[in-house]
Amino acid sequence: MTVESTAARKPRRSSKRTSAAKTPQSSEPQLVQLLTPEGERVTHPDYEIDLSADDLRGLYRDMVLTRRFDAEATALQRQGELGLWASLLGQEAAQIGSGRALRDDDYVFPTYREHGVAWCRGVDPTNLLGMFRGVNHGGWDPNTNNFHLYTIVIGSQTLHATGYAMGVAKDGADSAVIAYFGDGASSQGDVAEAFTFSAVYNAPVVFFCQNNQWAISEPTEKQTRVPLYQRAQGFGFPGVRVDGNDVLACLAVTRSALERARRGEGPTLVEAFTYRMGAHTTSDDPTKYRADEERVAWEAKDPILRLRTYMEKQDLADAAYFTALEEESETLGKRVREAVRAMPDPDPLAIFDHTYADGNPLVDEERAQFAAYQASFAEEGN
Amino acid sequence: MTVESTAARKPRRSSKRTSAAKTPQSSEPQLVQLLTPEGERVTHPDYEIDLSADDLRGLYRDMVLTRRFDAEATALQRQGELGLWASLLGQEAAQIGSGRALRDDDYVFPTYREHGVAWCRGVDPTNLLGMFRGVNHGGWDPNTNNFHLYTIVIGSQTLHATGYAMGVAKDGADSAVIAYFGDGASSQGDVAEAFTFSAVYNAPVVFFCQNNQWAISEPTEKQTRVPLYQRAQGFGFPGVRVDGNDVLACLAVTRSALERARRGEGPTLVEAFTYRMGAHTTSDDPTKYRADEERVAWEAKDPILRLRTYMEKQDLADAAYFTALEEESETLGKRVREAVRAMPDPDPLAIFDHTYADGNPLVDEERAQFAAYQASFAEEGN
Amino acid sequence: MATQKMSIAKALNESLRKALETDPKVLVMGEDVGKLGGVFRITDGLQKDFGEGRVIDTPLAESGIVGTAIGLALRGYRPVVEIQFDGFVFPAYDQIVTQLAKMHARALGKVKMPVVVRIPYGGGIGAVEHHSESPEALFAHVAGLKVVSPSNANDAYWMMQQAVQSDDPVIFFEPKRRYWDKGELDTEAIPGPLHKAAVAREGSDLTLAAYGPMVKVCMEAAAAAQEEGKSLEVLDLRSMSPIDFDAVQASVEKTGRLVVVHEAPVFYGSGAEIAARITERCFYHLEAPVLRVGGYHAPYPPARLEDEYLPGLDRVLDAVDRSLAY
Amino acid sequence: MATQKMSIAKALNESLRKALETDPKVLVMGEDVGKLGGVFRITDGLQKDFGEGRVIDTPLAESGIVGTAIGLALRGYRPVVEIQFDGFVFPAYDQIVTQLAKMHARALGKVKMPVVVRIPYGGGIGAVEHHSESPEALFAHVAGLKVVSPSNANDAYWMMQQAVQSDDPVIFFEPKRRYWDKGELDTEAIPGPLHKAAVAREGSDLTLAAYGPMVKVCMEAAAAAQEEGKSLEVLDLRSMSPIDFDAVQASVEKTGRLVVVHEAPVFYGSGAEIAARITERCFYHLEAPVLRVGGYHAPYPPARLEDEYLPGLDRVLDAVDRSLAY
Ligand SMILES: Cc1ncc(C[n+]2csc(CCOP(=O)(O)OP(=O)(O)O)c2C)c(N)n1
Ligand SMILES: Cc1ncc(C[n+]2csc(CCOP(=O)(O)OP(=O)(O)O)c2C)c(N)n1
Ligand SMILES: [Mg+2]
Ligand SMILES: [Mg+2]
Repeated sequence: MTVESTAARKPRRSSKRTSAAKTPQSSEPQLVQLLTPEGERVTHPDYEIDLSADDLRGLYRDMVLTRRFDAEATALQRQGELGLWASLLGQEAAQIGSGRALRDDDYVFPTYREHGVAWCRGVDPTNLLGMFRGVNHGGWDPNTNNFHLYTIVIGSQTLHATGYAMGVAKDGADSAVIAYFGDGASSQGDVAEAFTFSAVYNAPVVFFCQNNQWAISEPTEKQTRVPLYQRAQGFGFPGVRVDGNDVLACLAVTRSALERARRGEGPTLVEAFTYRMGAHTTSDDPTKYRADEERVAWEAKDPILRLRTYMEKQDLADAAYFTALEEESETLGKRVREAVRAMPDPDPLAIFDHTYADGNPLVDEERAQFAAYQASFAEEGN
Repeated sequence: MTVESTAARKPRRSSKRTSAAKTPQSSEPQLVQLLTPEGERVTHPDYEIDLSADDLRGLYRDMVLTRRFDAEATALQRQGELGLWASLLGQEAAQIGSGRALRDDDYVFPTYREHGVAWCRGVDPTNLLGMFRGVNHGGWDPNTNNFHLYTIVIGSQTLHATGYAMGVAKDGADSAVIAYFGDGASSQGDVAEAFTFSAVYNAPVVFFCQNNQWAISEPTEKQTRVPLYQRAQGFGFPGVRVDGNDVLACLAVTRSALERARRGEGPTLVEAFTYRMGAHTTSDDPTKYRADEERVAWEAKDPILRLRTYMEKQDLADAAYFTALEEESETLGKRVREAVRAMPDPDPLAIFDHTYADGNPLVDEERAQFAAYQASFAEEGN
Repeated sequence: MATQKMSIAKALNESLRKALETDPKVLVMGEDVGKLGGVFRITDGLQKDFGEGRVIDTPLAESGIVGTAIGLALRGYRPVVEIQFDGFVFPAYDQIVTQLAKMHARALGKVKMPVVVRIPYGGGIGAVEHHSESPEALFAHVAGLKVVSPSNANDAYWMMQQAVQSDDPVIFFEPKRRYWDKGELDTEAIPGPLHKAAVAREGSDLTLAAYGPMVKVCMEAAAAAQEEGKSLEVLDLRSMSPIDFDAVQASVEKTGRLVVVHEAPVFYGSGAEIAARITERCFYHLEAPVLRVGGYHAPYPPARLEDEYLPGLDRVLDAVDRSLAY
Repeated sequence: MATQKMSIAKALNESLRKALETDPKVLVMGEDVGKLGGVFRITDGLQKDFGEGRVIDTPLAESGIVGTAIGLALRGYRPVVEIQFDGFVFPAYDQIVTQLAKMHARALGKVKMPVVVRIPYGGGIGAVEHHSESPEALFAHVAGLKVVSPSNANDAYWMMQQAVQSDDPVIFFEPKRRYWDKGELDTEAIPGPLHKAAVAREGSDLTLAAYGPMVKVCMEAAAAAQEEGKSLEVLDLRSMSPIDFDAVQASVEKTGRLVVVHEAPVFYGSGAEIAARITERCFYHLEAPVLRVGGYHAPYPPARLEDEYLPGLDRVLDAVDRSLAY
């Protein structure tokens, strides 16, 4: 947290601290929570939500299928079918809760980990795998499901979301925009600039930060010394921390923030306090930097488990439901597996495609040379 | 402030606003003030300062001489001796107050407008003029007076200051660092990153924002919708707004922030609420974008006038003092004028100097070619 | 024919006005572009006539400006953003290089990026540091961007029209020290493609290739050389990415000699690319190596040295002589 | 002689360790460089041995990393910062180009900028977007920076030693797909100057000039060509700024032919600068135009296409044949 020799500096003497320049409190704030880890339904004065049994089963199904898809992708990476996978394990509630708060006309700007949000948007999960397999850099049309491409350069999508939201406002539409980013991303200048622009233009955007406690090997303390949701206040809009493993609270808080945006009241920062249960990506080895006890402790807060406990206690689903869902999961896994394996390698000439929309003579020349060069091997091969 | 069509969106309905996600208050906060515009000495519960008559005369002298120097530079620009000048007119109290709070071993990272701070550091004012005349990009050795070069790329010096402060902490020294920047600069990602790094490493740095109400033609509302000093809180350190035209308050608040840094308590943001009385630079024409009434209203809050009123009321200086100061001002003006006019153009070969500390064969080759080329004219001239 | 004498600055202003009038999706954004009309007054009067919703003063943050412009483009807008000076484009460099340039390809063509980034560039105005640079090579190396620079009022007008209509991002370098140079603008002419070079002056002994502010210097050099009986052809490249190599090749096949002139540092500059490719294309036509005249491998110097630093008439003619001496 | 067989990754790790041991002012900074030892483990074990005050995990913000490194350098430290991947250096580009590169000159030599920016670069590891780029030309064009890249373990070790000792900022490009390639490291050898090229293989018919990851490909090409009776000289440039033109010239004066090979796009790439300058220096020696083999004017493709995209043995040999056909 601090550089080594900082510790060697003079001890703090707090007596001289003045009231006008108080250090902000860094004690852990209350999370907005509607469903405890034990599966108890609780209330919150500011956020309530009324969901039918169907709704709850739907959220549960979303989370289960998302997790199943994610596990399949991890397996496919191990089998060499994907070059890399960034698992969302543990973050299902944050993603399904926020994703299900969206209207069709809302627009989503994800990072590279929002598989659950993509699911809510109706993006075919196999489409998400193209970039991880290495056949494309993003296989879907963002405008089909109002779900932008995955963005890898940390934080940059928050500005795109802000600009998009400025456009929504210009159009007089009452859609909202949501930008996903991580705890690590909160340090990027782009995110601060997105806060500034969205506040100044009062843009209808929700900044949804999944604080999964880690940015690869760095704990959140390396990014901030106070809770992240507080960052918003100094830019002139509200921030709220929600239990990111509580799908109901995520849904309620995100919905409220989206409605605020629609009403023309501008941006909101939502910090979903959650946990990255797995490795950063399949390339990562968390044993290098974090104790397994931490993960184990968070297992007790599992987002799927707690909803299941609640549903069982409340008799909201019978065994048949769970069995059917199990089967649906397997079918999804199989479909994804087969789709990935069937994914063809792109034509080498695709290297040149779409570099420009209007065409470009240099690209044309290089494409032609490349094609001739490739063809020369075919000839030799004859 | 908002883009046109934002206004056309649905009217606000505030009833739905929840307590957890409150919009931060944007009402104008109290300024820390110790000397009113009318020259009344007032107290503040958190900031007190005990200054002798000598001290006060010193501060007054600093401000008067700084203003005189600034006026001379503006005149020199009009006469074609300088290519450009960025006047600090109106910001003397912010700069002298903060500048006089510094110890010799503290380090300053200025923008391009901190002529008053430079004065406090003992930088010869004529040195400041080299870059505006176009004979260098910064004519002084930063380590002579612990006053870094002027930085033009907005906001970038806040990171240098933070890094420097991290180094101070590593060295176990109890010096502090101060980074100057403007209201406009507050929007730059670099400034936010400086806030993040300084907070995480608990670096002994004071961020001194001179909110002079304008970033060239843009009023502060284009950069933020809440007071700027509030920005700090969400990064985990205190912010305070001080009357930037009150030299006593600026001194007291900056001193307190510097002491906090020395005690190992980390960064503070000071927002000095002041006013750019003149144009942005001599290239600028403020009549294009701001009403003269605004400037006139701020004239009543003039930082020099109010201290003079106080000193006169309190009989802290006699006519001889003011006359002597008048003469000293004229001498300074004359010295600066003469020094600038005597400033030689650099040797053309200086183009290549100091590109690298270790030397570089390409630079050597180009320098040799250039010298030969120049010499060929001399020959022709023969 | 509707021709008018007009400065480059005014031609750009008229072109932006026309773009705002023609297409409601066109936006102008940047620092101080509103009431002030930009520090060079290129957007003068536009906010007054099109409102704050179309001509937008932004916060002081270049990454934010380009990043939000990308978002606006995704929403269907066509933002024209102003970077106040060449040296201040770098905070936006990440958004330009990793997002703006690549978004169309990343989306397999599903989204377009009709964003124009206007950058007043180059030296010669006696300014302080960061206000006189020529960073075009740093953009031209990046696939997905078009990089252009007009040298005269007619091109300023029409190239801006074409840049705004382009579905690809265009980095539009405006030769700031030529802003006040006047030329004939024909607002009814139908322009050629944005990336085509123009023969600014015909000649037979040697080709001078330049763009933006250096075209004028090359024209003066050609006139001076004429007096010495040398016939120089001047090519106005207009586009640094792509480069109209066909035009350069055609000229060099005729003259056998090429000197490329730009303000940017020679080392890794556009002259290198032109020299390399034209040497490959015209290996048996070249009577002399392609020579380059440009800036040095040093920071842009303080204003009092810029006359020495910038390629001027004499340095161009010196290179011409060296080339002809082969 | 104390030689050891060691991977490039290990040699870099050893070199950083040595630098941290030798000079208490040396710092290592970056994302995940601490406990994790960096995503490529180049800083493995360093934090454990030198503490959090010397080996510093930073917030996730590249501009902040380089900007604070500049401040630390002003305070007398010698930071070695890691950028996690090539494609993530751009948020720091402004600090590198406008501050790091220029600070020494701006201060008329009064302050030094001993900062090393380490960047694992290049393709060939099957990664997702932004993880395979070769942006060296974007730094080499900027005066004030040194830009280097080792191709083998011995150079990795020694060039890092020299970079850390340099009072100028060094952009240190590490050929990531060669990290695990082993070579002999002589920790007692006295290295030549950082910017000098090395003859990696002698030959007489044609010169291949490359650096970083492409040296290996060129060595393989030279070996393959040998079997066909062609004698290729391979130059390992080691430095992209400055470039050891004397060495290239000497080689070309011998062979008469030059092919430059790099992963970065050819358009405005380092090959252009080498071709332009060597053609000027060796105009009467060249039997063929300098040819360039490199990346295309397109974004780095998805991993499944990178074998086609990257210059390999066959493409180098194809260029060799084309050159020899002149
Ligand atoms: C600009 C940039 N720098 C570095 C990286 C490398 N990188 C990829 S993910 C990551 C950590 C992100 O952490 P966080 O924002 O918390 O998101 P999470 O991965 O935990 O979802 C880093 C450093 C990057 N993608 N972009
Ligand atoms: C990165 C960058 N962008 C733009 C500019 C041009 N510019 C110079 S001063 C200025 C306004 C600065 O406003 P503020 O930070 O409030 O400081 P002030 O000039 O009022 O002291 C601008 C936009 C710059 N110098 N650097
Ligand atoms: Mg995280
Ligand atoms: Mg200001």
